Amino acid sequence: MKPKFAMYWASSCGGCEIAVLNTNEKILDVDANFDVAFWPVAMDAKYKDVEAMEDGSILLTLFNGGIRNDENEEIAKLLRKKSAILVAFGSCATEGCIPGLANLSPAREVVETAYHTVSTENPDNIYPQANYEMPEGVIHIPTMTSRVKTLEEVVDVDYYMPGCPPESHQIAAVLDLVIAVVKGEAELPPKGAVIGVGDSTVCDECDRKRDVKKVSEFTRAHLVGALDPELCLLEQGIPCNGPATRSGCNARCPEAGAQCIGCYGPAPGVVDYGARLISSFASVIDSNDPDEIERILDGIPDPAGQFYRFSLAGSLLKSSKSARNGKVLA
Amino acid sequence: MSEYIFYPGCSLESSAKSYHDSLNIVCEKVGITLNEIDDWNCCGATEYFGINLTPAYALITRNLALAAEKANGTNTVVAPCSACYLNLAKADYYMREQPKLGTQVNLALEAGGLSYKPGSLEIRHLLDVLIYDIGLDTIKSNVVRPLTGLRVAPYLGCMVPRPDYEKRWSDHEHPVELDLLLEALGAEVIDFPLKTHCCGGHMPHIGPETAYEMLHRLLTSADEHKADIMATVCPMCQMNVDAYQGETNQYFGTNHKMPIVFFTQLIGLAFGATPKELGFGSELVSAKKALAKIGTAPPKTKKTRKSKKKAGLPMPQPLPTGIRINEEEVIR
Amino acid sequence: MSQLTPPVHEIEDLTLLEEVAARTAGVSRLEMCIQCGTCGGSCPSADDMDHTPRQLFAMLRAGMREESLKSNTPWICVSCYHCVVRCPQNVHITDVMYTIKGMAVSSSMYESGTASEFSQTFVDMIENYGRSFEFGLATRHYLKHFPLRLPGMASMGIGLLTKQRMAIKPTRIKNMKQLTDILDRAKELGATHE
Amino acid sequence: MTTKSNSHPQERIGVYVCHCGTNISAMVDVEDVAQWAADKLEHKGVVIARDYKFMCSSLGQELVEKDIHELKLTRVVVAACSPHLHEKTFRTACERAGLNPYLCELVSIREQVSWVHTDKVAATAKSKAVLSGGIERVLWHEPLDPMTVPIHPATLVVGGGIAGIQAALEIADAGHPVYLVERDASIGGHMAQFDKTFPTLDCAACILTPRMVEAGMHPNITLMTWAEVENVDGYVGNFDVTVRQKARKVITDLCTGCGICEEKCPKKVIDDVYEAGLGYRKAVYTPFPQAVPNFPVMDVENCIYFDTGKCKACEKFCPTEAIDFTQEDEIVEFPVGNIILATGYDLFDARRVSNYGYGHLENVFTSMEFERMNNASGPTDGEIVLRDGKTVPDSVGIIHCVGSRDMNYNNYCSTICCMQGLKFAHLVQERTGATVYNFYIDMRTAYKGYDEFYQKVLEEGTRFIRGKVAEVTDVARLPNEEGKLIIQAEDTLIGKQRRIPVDMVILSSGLEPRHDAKEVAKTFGISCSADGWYIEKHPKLDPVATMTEGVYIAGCVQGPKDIPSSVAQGAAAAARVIGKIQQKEMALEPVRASVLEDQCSGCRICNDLCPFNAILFHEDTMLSEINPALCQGCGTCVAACPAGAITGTGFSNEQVLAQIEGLLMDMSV
Amino acid sequence: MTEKNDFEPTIVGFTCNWCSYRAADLAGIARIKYPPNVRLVRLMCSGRLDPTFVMKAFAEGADAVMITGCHPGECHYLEQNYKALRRYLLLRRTLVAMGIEAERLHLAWASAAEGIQLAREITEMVERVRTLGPLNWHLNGSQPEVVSEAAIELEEVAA
Repeated sequence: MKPKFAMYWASSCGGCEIAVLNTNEKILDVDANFDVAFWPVAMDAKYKDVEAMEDGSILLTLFNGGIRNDENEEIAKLLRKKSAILVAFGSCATEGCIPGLANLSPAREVVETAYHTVSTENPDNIYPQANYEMPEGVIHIPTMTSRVKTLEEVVDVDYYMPGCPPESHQIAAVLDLVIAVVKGEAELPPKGAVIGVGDSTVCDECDRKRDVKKVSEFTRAHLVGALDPELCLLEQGIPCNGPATRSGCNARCPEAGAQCIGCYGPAPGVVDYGARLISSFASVIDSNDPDEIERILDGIPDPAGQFYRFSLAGSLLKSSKSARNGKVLA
Repeated sequence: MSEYIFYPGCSLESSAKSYHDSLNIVCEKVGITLNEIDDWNCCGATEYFGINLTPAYALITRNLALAAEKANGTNTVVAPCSACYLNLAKADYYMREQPKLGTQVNLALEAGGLSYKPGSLEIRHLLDVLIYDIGLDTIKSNVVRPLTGLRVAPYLGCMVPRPDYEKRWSDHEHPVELDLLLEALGAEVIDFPLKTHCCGGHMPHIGPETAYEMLHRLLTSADEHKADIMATVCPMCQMNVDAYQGETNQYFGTNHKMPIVFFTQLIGLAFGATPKELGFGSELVSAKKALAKIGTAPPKTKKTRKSKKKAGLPMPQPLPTGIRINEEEVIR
Repeated sequence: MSQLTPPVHEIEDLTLLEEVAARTAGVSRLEMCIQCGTCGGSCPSADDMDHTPRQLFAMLRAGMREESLKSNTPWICVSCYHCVVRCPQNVHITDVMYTIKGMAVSSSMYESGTASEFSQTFVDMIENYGRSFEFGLATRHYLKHFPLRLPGMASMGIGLLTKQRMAIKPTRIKNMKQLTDILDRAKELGATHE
Repeated sequence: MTTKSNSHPQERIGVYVCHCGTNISAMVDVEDVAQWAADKLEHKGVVIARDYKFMCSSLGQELVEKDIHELKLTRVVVAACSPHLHEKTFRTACERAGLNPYLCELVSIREQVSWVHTDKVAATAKSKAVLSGGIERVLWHEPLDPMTVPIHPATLVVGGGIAGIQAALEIADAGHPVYLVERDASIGGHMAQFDKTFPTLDCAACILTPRMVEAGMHPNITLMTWAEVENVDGYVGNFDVTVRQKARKVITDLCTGCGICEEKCPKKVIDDVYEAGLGYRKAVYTPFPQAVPNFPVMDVENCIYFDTGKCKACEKFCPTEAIDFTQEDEIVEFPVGNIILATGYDLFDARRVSNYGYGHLENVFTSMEFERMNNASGPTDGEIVLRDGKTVPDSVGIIHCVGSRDMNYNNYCSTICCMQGLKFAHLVQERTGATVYNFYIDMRTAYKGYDEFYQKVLEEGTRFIRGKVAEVTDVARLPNEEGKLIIQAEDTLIGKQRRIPVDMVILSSGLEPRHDAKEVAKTFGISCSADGWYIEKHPKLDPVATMTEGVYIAGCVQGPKDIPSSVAQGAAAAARVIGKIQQKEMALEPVRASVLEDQCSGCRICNDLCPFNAILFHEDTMLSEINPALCQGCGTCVAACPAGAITGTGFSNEQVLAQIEGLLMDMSV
Repeated sequence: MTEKNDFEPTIVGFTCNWCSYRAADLAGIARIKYPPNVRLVRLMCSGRLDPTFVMKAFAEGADAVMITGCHPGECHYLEQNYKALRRYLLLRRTLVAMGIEAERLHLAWASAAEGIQLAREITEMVERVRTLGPLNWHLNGSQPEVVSEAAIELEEVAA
């Protein structure tokens, strides 16, 4: 009998699922070696079926998406109970990713934005109701948590696999590994390991020429006439997050002339991804004059977005002050 | 064609009309457009501060507020009168140095529906603009009637070179800008040691004797240096030296006949304008005799004590003026 | 620890020196005076002052309110700023002089009225017209203070008039109301601040 | 994510809270703090927490050592005074007990708690917080071994003024090699320009020349004049020095110093250096008769041959064919163990005070001009005369504090100008009998024999006017002012403005840091104050050392001072260096940064951040590496590395983050 | 308001081993008094200041953070305090973008001789933060709190 495989999609865009399918024929190996127990995107399944399973009976669960509502959290806990190996799969699950940027505003504002802005057609001001009386009975819909949380904030996680989405070749490699383990041909990495990545940063995989760094202006690629195709983007004033971002993606973006935006998260051992970038970018500013420095920094109009685009929910501060209202709730 | 916001100041409307007329002619020649602040008010001269601080600064700043409103393209205010120049500059500077003053003044301006953000305008004197924006080359190129043979005493008075909050001038005691300008006109510029000393300010009205003493010092020194005429950048200096020369002579039993005119009148003359349109003749001590000397003597290279090299011990080289006009150091 | 208690800002609690500092535009730096005499040495009208600026500052420090406000020194000051640019301690001397004038006027300490009244007349003109009005100023001021000088000055006056260098009629700015409102508000604020 | 795993094995921590007599216990409930640590921080590994009257006493230290032995402590935290006082004490105690000294942490509850707070409850709470911070931190400490470096016996002394000469002689006499590098053609510095020295009025040349000659001939001193230090690499004990030996155009091995070349040279030039612009020299010249070495140098800018291709008079007449127009600069490299900077000062440029008229009014002179004029070997053969070269002045005004104690120029007091002004007053009186006026703000005549000198000058009838001079002018107001220089000042003692007509004005100008002080400081890796004076390690207790190990300062480079103090500092710096040399090797704090190779992506962000050039980049491996000997341990690169690939011993991320956690520990729990 | 004024802020101060830490010692030796709200961390140089430390301090419940170093041009390591300055300016922008008042992060220069100045800086900082009120990052948002319409209404009332 084949070991069970599960994949779940919480607060995320679904790109991770596509990335898994992008492994092409490798997906057949999954089918060949696993019995897919639970994968809402791929096949119909009910939570109660999972609840019915024996604890730890699912060998491998790839959990993608962050925790934005009580349903996400409930299923996360359920799958934790039922899985032997729980992988935080993709940027959302590991560090909150783009949905995590919602942590810059209070949950209420998020709801407002969704249900009450010019772009919303909602004449009768209908808001989602936690419970709704229907002739068939009361309907419950998931309620939002105050902020987006990473998977590890709500359950114990075995492995982390960053990326938005994880590169298919990395997924393939991980699947191979697990299969090999199943066949008893390989060892699992130590618990808590980050898998499907390199052990350095994007620069390691980037072929661009680089010199000592002195930045006298931060700008945006589309504002620069012609970028030097050979030279390090940061040295050309493009705030490229490559230096601080975990390697493993083959430096796709910088190689293609677009700055790295950091979807692979921080390098090993790093406590706060954004802090690393703040420190390194500031360090190479080519001025000692406060006003001049401020002028140069104006080239980074949205620091929170620049440094925490993917990692806000997983950062030390996790959210903006307004998102926690500075209030202590019992 | 360079545009500036223009604050003429009260005296240019009356006692210093010749300054106004002549500077218009000169500015047109060198391609300066002056947009007068409309409905500007008096700057309070040196009098208002002594009566009541906050209104004094509010009074000045109303002009800056109006100027800032109409500032399109340029943010430079040009003031030809040195008292006005200083007061505008001072208000702008102190409102920055002492934010408390800034808030108070703006609270006052509110009452008139105005406001001014200190530092948003650049306040400069006409001489500064002519030297550093237009440049000596342009001035020279417009000279059609060199003032050769005319010995001029350059006289700036106090409030242009001092206190010089923005460090715009080459020196507080012996600035060279006016000298260079007048030389460019072909005039023979004397090294006037009292060029930034006081003309008596408001003293003629308060303690005349004090004023006479100061005027006496100026006139004596100018005479000693055989100046034909004094050229000034300040209406008050012009008024005091001109109008109270008679009384000074009476008081000391001297017989100074030193005409004093505005530097723009001399520029205009060199540019070929007629004495009449430049307002010559409005001075009380007539400049006729002086003007008659123009062209009489060939241009002399200016004699200063510096270049006076006798046998004996070598003199130290004077410091470079530190003034830079289109990127090159002008030594004098 | 005194140096740790933040400075008090209510004027009435302050000593004379601090009051002067508080009423001076910009930062007076009076407390920095080292009594070197550069100001007194530079002053073109020092001979007519009953105290040199340096002495005046010493008096302010000593809290000699009456003596310093009665002094003619600030009124003799011609605002030439020689002392200001030469002062090794960068004391804003000229502006302190204005402050003392102001305090003398508001406390009506300074007796010899000539100077203060000249300023007052000048200010009246401005408050009426928004512009200075030399003719009115001259006539009013001289009739009151130097009637004897008038004949001597007649020729000069006539000269100025004939050469159209003095208007007999004042010019008034258009938006006089705006200016008045501003000045009135400023006076209220000034009052609270003094 | 990958977070700091609390993976250090259970450590055994000893906590010691000091009463410091009552210095701490008066404001902090030390028993409570110790008790609290024992109870609340047991889970962190605290096995013993004691409070003791004087931890730094031998008994206190033994207490620690005993516990280390008996309780098998693996970490020690002492809550007492500032680590700058007793860190070493307790580290040594640990070492004696066989525990690596760097496993001990000191937290300050005296300077930063008991002495500065007034509420005992709050102070006690804060003490607990900082203690808990220290405990969290010490868990992440690692055993470290101080690195020792050998000390090269040679010393570089930069600057051949009196301070440099003194330092060089002291070290050379102790038997160690010295390189004495001087930018000018001769050693001697400013002192060689003076005539008399205050307060004893002995002749500068008479006391200086012998020392110059001694330095020139000393077997242990390599004298390099007309030379400049271009670059310094390395670190204490092992500096590599690069010196540019400027081309003299004179072959020193052949030159006998006979002076014929100078005599025959047709080109006369104003000597702005030695003669302070008051006299002339030739295009090939020895700066002054007693110059050491006595070889001339050629001033290429002014040499007729270099200008027109003709002349060569010097070459023609040189009896030993020592002139070499083709001579080029030479680069000389050598290793030294220590460096003494004695590069001195520049004289304040009095022309900047335009109201004193120097450079404008003929008969205004600077102090250095007067020194030369007054010097028997000077341009006037010691005659005190006006600029015309003949008239002897009847009255002389001496102005103190020129360019000093003035926010428009220099804020500081140049310390020597008062005595200089008094010296001038005396000399003028003695040699011309002229009436002398001294204008001063405050008369500063501290130090031995100085005020006595003031008394002497008072006796001689010099007129003292207390007031900073406002201006010097030649614009006369009264007949008696005609043709004179008028010094205008307030006589602050009578409160009146005075105008004093004199024939001659002498400006007692202040001292300034060398115009290139900041660049030089960079070359030697030391720091200067905002004005440009070099900063000593401690203003009182370590006045000649700098923050950079192995680099010392002496003389005016550290701040304006007179000859006695300069000499004293020269000797003091030498003593420090000799001490170092005799240690043969020295230990360096093992606070260093290092790169984790597999984590370094070679992004090169750190490369330009190190002022000590300790970070090098390997193009081949695309990795950055840190030279531990050059690294001073500031940790800037550690903080900057975007990949977290640089670690710093002693101040690692883990240590600091843990300390922060500890500091903010919730006390209520 | 009143509730704000009796609030005792907790401030973490990062000091340079060569200047500001010695200044703190000096303040002690001179027995200059200042409030006990600041807890100092000793670094070798303000250049060692890693923004992570600041984030950590806030996350762990500090109400404000103070960074101190040698005066510009006087750094013991020549110029590293300029790097601290650059980081401080960018860090402050980022924190502000995350809704933390700029006043909660303060950079002050203090030489080893400036005990009085440092003490004054600390006193003024404590006062500023007192009026800002608590930050309590360590308390909020850590435990899941449900935002229902009820909660929304509550907030609206509060707002």
